[in-house]
Amino acid sequence: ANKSEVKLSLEEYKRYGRQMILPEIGIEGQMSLKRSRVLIVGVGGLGCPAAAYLAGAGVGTLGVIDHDTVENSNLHRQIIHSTSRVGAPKVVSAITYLRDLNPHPNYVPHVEPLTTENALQIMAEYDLVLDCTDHPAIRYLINDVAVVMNIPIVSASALRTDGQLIVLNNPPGVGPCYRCVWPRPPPAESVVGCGEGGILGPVVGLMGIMQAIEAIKIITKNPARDIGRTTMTLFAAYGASPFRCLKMRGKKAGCVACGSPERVGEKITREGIEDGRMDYVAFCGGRAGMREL
Amino acid sequence: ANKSEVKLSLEEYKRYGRQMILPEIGIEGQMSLKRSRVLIVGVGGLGCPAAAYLAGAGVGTLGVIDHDTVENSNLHRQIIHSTSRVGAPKVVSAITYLRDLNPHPNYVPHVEPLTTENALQIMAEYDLVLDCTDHPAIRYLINDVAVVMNIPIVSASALRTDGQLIVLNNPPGVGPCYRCVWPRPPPAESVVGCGEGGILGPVVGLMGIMQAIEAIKIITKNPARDIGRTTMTLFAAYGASPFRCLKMRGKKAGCVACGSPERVGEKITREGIEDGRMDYVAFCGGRAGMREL
Amino acid sequence: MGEQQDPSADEVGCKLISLNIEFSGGLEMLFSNQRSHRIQIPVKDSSEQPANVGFLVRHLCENLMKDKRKDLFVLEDRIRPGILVLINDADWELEGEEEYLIQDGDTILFVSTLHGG
Amino acid sequence: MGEQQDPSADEVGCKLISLNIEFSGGLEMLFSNQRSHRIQIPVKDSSEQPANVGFLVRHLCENLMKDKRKDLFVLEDRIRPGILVLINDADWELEGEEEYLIQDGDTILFVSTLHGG
Ligand SMILES: [Zn+2]
Ligand SMILES: [Zn+2]
Repeated sequence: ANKSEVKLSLEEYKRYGRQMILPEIGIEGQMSLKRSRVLIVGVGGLGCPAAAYLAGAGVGTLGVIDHDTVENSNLHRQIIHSTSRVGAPKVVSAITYLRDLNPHPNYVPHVEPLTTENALQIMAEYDLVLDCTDHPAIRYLINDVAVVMNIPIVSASALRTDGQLIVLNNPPGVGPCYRCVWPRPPPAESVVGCGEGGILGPVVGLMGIMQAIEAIKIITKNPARDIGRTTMTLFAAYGASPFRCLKMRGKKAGCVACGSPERVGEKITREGIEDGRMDYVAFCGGRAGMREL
Repeated sequence: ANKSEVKLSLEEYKRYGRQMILPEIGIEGQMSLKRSRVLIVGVGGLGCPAAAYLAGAGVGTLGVIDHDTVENSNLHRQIIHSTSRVGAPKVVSAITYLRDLNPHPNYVPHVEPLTTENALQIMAEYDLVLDCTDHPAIRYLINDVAVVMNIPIVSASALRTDGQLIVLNNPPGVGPCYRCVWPRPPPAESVVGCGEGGILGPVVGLMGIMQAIEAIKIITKNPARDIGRTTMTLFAAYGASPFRCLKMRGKKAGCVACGSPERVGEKITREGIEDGRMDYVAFCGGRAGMREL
Repeated sequence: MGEQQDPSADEVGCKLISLNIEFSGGLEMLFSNQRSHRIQIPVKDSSEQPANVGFLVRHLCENLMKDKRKDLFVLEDRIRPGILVLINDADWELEGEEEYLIQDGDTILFVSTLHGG
Repeated sequence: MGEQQDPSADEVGCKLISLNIEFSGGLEMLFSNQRSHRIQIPVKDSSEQPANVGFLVRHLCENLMKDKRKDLFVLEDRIRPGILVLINDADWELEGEEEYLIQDGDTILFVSTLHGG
């Protein structure tokens, strides 16, 4: 990571005091947060609380990418937007809120969809990505670019009253990637979105906050501390035992994204993503050639 | 509960559509939310996200009580306040945000501390209370009044990188109350606040969101569904297994608040609270006669 | 839900093992909207092989699944892509996938991966 | 952390039982900042009574607790108010409190109640 000099102003010392006295953070951790550059892909139900708490914690550069505009049906769960900003681009609405919460971070707006054309260029500017999106195709794209760029992914998802969280490619090249866990996409007809299936606001909010916690742990980690096996956290608001921690597989030697596949031609490369050879929409069972994810 | 007629406007149908299609909520549940009157005591690290998601979900009447003003050291975790509202009463700052998120609820500001003098009168107007406070004395006061008023308590707390959640007096008169679980207060020197011990923003945020989830479950519950044994949820952001669900004791027959103590004079009554016989601060080892909690 | 010490036997004297089957991420909707099922299966499959997860999946499809849309659970006789299988809360990849031999008292969890956000 | 089948014995032939001790809510700070400890205690206390939770608490105070501020853990030889004791994730009130007889492989969790918000 970038070890550039950063300083904390007196206002920042006061603002972050309650977290800087934690041994897990300290002044060192606060400096790491200020040095860090985090990209939040999707500022919906997951991205809203994740962005709020990461901005609050003092992440130095916070990029937000989303091509959507605010609708009133978003507001039961997308709590950094507002009724007065209905119709505005979500990215603009989010940064309006974030800047008033904490003026210190450098907020980078990306009012566009993440695509095979722009993903490499955009993600090159960040050290960590939060996958707060809502479709498998874009989840595979984020994964492949993050693996190429050597950055960890904090991935979460939610539907109805359930949520799931997993940290991937962490540390880069060591932990499993999205394709290690899900080598084949789900059949298109099995994919249900929040529009169709519904979503309880605080359930997706909980998953987004958990992404912020994992991001802070990654950014402030004592490099000496070893990272154990990858786990996946399940949440079920109406389950008898609402939280479950699952022990997941490790990195796959033959993974087409992060490993060395037997057929060399299958290996996903920067060039393969850039020149449009990878059709993520078709891969996930959508119409081939559709670039919009 | 209050079974008054409520109607949903077309704007409300659109706004709440994603949660109304859930079988756990439905139109019935949305009406129950609109009829419900929820009091949030303390609009700090817990109260901020709890208020945001309950307002978003369409709770009909949302009361907020806090005597404090916004400081910049709050903003890393108290995400519904803002830098531009530093110095404003937290209740005013919170309602400014909440009203812009969702104009439909009736927001009731209480810019004052909750005390033995006003607690009975204030809490009489609500069906459910969220304990988002930061001291044992006020937690005992909220408990005793909630038991007298027959309303459930969704109680959470957080410190450093840990959080705890428990639903008390639910259903009223059936589930254990705070005194059933903690009959004796902790020694004053063992009590550490967030100012002294520190707090990671998204950790307390997670606990506040969990309070919102539990509140929604209580408000929208199918009355036929039986409520199992009381559980306590522990969260430890840096624990090997971050979530734990603990099986708690039931209601105590001899509890001085919700039961029938052997010595009748020990029973806590409305009159005993009102006429100042209960000195919560002294009970928790503070200076006797201090009314400020 | 304590572990049973001895497998019980059904009427025809065929040995049975008890296990907990759980569904999450929406899969429960295909199984009578119930997240947790306590079931018994034969110790051996029809070709006298010890019951493994592959056999269990076919058994669930035929016996426990009331929903007609089988392809939301299996494709070509195997668990469809997008479903994770956990054996006692560990990824089945760590346990041998379909080949894992079911033990009495095991908990097998099927999780449909969510994509919403 | 599998359950041990047989209690082991130490050098002098005194039987020992193994258990997991866990601390949460800040109590871990009194115990070398470690949330989880795997320890062994004698099967019987000094008066030849089977080891119960009351005995365990005294044992932890004398042997595992490095911090001098004993009264943040015990008051008058008993767990101080504000600490919950969980036996295998169940409130010790459900198990008989101090009188509960420790079983080999038990997990005993001590939780300091938090008040911040
Ligand atoms: Zn991989
Ligand atoms: Zn009680």
